[in-house]
Amino acid sequence: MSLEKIGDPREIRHWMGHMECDYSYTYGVAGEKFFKEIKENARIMGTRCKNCGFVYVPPRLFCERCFERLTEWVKVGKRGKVHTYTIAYINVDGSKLKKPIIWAMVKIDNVHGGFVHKLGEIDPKDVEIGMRVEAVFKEKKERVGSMLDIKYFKPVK
Amino acid sequence: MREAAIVGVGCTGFRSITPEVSYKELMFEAATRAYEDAGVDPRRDIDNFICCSEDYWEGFSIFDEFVPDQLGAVLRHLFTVAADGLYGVATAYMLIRTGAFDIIALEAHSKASDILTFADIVAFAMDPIFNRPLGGHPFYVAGLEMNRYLHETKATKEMCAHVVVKNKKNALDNPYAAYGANITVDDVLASEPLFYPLTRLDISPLVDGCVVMILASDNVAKKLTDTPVWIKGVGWNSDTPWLETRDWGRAIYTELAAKMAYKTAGIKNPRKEICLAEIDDRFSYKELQNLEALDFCRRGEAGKLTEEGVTGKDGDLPVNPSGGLLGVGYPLETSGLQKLLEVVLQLRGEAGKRQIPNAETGLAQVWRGIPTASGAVAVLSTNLR
Amino acid sequence: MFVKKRVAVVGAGLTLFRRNLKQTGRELAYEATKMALDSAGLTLKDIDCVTLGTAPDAFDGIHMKGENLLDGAGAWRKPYSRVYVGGGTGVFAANSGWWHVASGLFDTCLVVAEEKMSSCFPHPQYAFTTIFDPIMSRPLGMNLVWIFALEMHRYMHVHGIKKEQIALVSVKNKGNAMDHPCAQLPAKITVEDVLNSEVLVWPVQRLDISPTSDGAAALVLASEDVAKKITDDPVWIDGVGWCIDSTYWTNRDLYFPKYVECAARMAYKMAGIKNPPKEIDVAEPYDPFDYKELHHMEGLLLCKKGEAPKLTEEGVTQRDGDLPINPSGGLLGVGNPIAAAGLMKVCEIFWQLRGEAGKRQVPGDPRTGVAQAWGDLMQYGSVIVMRS
Amino acid sequence: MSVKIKKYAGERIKTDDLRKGRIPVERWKPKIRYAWSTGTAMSRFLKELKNGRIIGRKCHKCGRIVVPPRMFCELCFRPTDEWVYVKDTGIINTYSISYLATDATRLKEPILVAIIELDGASKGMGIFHHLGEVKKEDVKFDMKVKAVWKPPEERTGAITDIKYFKPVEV
Repeated sequence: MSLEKIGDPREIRHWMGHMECDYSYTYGVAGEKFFKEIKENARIMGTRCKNCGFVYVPPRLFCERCFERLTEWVKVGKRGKVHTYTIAYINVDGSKLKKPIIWAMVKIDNVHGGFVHKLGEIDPKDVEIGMRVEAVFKEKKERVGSMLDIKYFKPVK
Repeated sequence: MREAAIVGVGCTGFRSITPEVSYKELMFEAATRAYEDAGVDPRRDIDNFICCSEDYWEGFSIFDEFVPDQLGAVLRHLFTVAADGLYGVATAYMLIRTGAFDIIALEAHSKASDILTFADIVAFAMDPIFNRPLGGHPFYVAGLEMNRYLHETKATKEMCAHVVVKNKKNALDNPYAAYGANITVDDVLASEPLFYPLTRLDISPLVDGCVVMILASDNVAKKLTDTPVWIKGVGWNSDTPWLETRDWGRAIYTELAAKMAYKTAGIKNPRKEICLAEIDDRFSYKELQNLEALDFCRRGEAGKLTEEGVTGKDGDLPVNPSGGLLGVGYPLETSGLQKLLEVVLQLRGEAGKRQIPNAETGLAQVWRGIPTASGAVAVLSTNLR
Repeated sequence: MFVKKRVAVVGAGLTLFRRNLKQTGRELAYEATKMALDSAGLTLKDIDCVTLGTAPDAFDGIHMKGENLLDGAGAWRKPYSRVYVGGGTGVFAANSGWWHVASGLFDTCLVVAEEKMSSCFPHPQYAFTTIFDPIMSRPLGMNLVWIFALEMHRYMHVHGIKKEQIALVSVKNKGNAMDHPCAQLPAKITVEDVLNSEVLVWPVQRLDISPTSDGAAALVLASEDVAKKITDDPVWIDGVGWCIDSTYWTNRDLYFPKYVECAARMAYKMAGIKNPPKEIDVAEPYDPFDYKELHHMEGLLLCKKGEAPKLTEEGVTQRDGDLPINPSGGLLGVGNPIAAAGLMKVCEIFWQLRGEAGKRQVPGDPRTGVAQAWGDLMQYGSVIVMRS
Repeated sequence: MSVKIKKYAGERIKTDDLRKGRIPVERWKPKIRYAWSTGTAMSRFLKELKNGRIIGRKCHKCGRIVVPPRMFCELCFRPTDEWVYVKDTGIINTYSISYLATDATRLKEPILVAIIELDGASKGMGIFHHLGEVKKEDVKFDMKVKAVWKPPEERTGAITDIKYFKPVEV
């Protein structure tokens, strides 16, 4: 170990800095087509693996299990079930959220996957695992082709 | 096939902040202790050095650049495994088994107190297309996982709170631990809800600290020490990185990693054959979930065992006698080595007030944290055969 | 050093290297990995474990990006980890694959390298500023090219090397890349073109430098028993080496890469190579800058210190020369998606030793090849020796 | 690439298409900030810079005086023993002439940068810094240079407390 160390707290120093760059992520081969359908038609698409029988949502270029290249696109519905949920009370900086966010893993019907997204039009205390929900899209003119084109999922009436 | 043992350990202890030393000085301290403990000279004896780190925890790209000097590794063989320290153990184990390496030094540290925006960094690990744009504090992933786990296993928040109480109490006996406390289940349940069902006290707080370990091949280990701690098996595995297709209730990666480690170690009945376990408890429910994944009990049983005291210090299967991450603190990629260190000290009979009598075989397990579904397991023993 | 188990390369794959590719990082990794598996006639089921090499997270813009890429690398529910030694990562990833198999724990291993530098936008140069020490270097506005220029200048000064000699490397490699279907910057250029190109940081000019790129590469490794079942043509990994020098790069004499020498000696010892220039038939040293090829030839002990420029002038390092260097076209010609570029070199040696390199094929049935990468702050060497 | 492989992978997109937004992308700027503990060695080093002095550490075993200072000797693997002031003069080990700014934008007037081996430290102990008050044609290897300090009131305890190194008449 060092033969001397700082003993006087006034001698302690910190050097401030960051690792902040601008990033721009391409959507990829599967993502580009997926978001185009979301943007233009508010339609959720998946890709089907012939080997495993899964329809992946969000769609993939390849099956993570068998590595088959996925070329078959399937239109899937916007409804599903709350597989699990949580209620977040704090923001990323640790500050208290004015209104808690309800996060849910929504399993879309008849596919492998779904979305981790927010729930809306529901009180946190009414959320239950297993409840049926559906995607609420932004208006067409507001959609840009991103995950935010889905505003949230709301309970199916 | 060659065997490998841990023949030396060094640790700085864990604290919430270490402002008097740089990360280099912190590493130098742990390395000095480990080399002394093993009786090796790094400039002469060590065939390879392994550092476990991730760039954004450090604030540097290519953190590998900044590690050789304070470990005595200048112009020697060193590399970085971008993962938890337990992956480093697995790597060292493989290197020794090739026959080309006899003594290996392994390092992991946390200078978490250097980080000003921890949650933003975790958020930066989320998928940039499908998850990150939605924003939010990324610990919601743990909230989702906990809720599903409780739903599937019928475990309760109280059971999770028991984990917190036990681990923080254990930590009171660990001089390395930063977050020992004597609290009750009610205290945990009453603490601020953050990501329902997670409360503030269900979450392990960050700490600084460094661990260095020396591993050696069987012949060399026997020459270096009378108390080698043998690596009987290692395993590591990953479920999908996609939040959308992973198993939210089970720790599949722990199940598969354990299977691999048990196979090499020849363990058929972990509950009977393993004397103590140091298990990832970054969030309270993780200890229960991982206990089950490690096949210490059936699914849905871990909470009950915890309530009954089976996993307590004096129970049948002491879990996290060190205090775990809830009691010691969460030292980033050093988490696995914090756990392994406890196992080594226990098996050597050097665990002081925490000593578990006649501990011969121990297990350490770690998860790579949000948003991953990856983890590693190591089984250690005082007996080679 | 006695290694019991021999490890073979049985398949390799490579994507195009380009400034920007549409594929996400994991999609790129998938393309290379799938190609490598197909070339070996294997499926994912045949694979026991996966090791990944990728350079700074700050390029792809994902913290712990090894975790994000893992499905593309074929690591779903398999033992998987990531090694990381800066620019040395690509070749080192192959080394890590070696120990996975040589340990006897696994019979087959995928080695995957990926880089998507274009995510850091508008230019990865911003990410490079974060590789420097925040106290000693970053406040001085450190730029990556500066440090290369300092090293290149020192190398030129110590040996009295002229820029004309160094430019020959760029001419050769960009020319070699004309025969590489994945190459980003193949070109027929002259020494004058290099010398007349824009001065960026003297002595470094525009054509002395490799580009930034997106791309991925992959290998399939197998143990001896398994390899012999898969192919009649395994290429053996007979030596691996790596070494790191001090962080304090301004305290070292940069004219010679001691760390590469140390790594090479480790690999040569394992492979039983006593006279590298005689025993090695083809080499792929790391060439992110043209002088680096010369520097690394010397580090690899393929010639004496300061002698590499002369060999280059004499044509010895041409594809049909006595000691072909970077027949692929290297980073200068094929492109430089950091870790993928390093593994591309290992792929090239694999194809050369199998006689599959087509127009790039080095004549005379090469039997022994070496690939090398360099990394960190002029500090890291990783070396692999392969034999057919 | 192997001759056996006929189909190549990877779809190129043009930088210009990205710049002009013709390719859909997700953008992000992370907030990633640090306060690195400078520790025992560098805290003292920075404090001394504020005083207009450069300090190193000496290892009694190998006898080296190292700059920047560290509390360990990387060659002997032992603690360094004492603080030693070194001079703010030295010689140019290597240099370069940069027409690139930090962000890779082009400069009309180049920045001159060098590794300077400091007098009073062990041989080869250089630090990186800028050169000033010198024309690019006049910079030479082994040239003697001296630090030009900011005025005391402007110093903050940083490597930039030295403005640059300039040639000294011999």
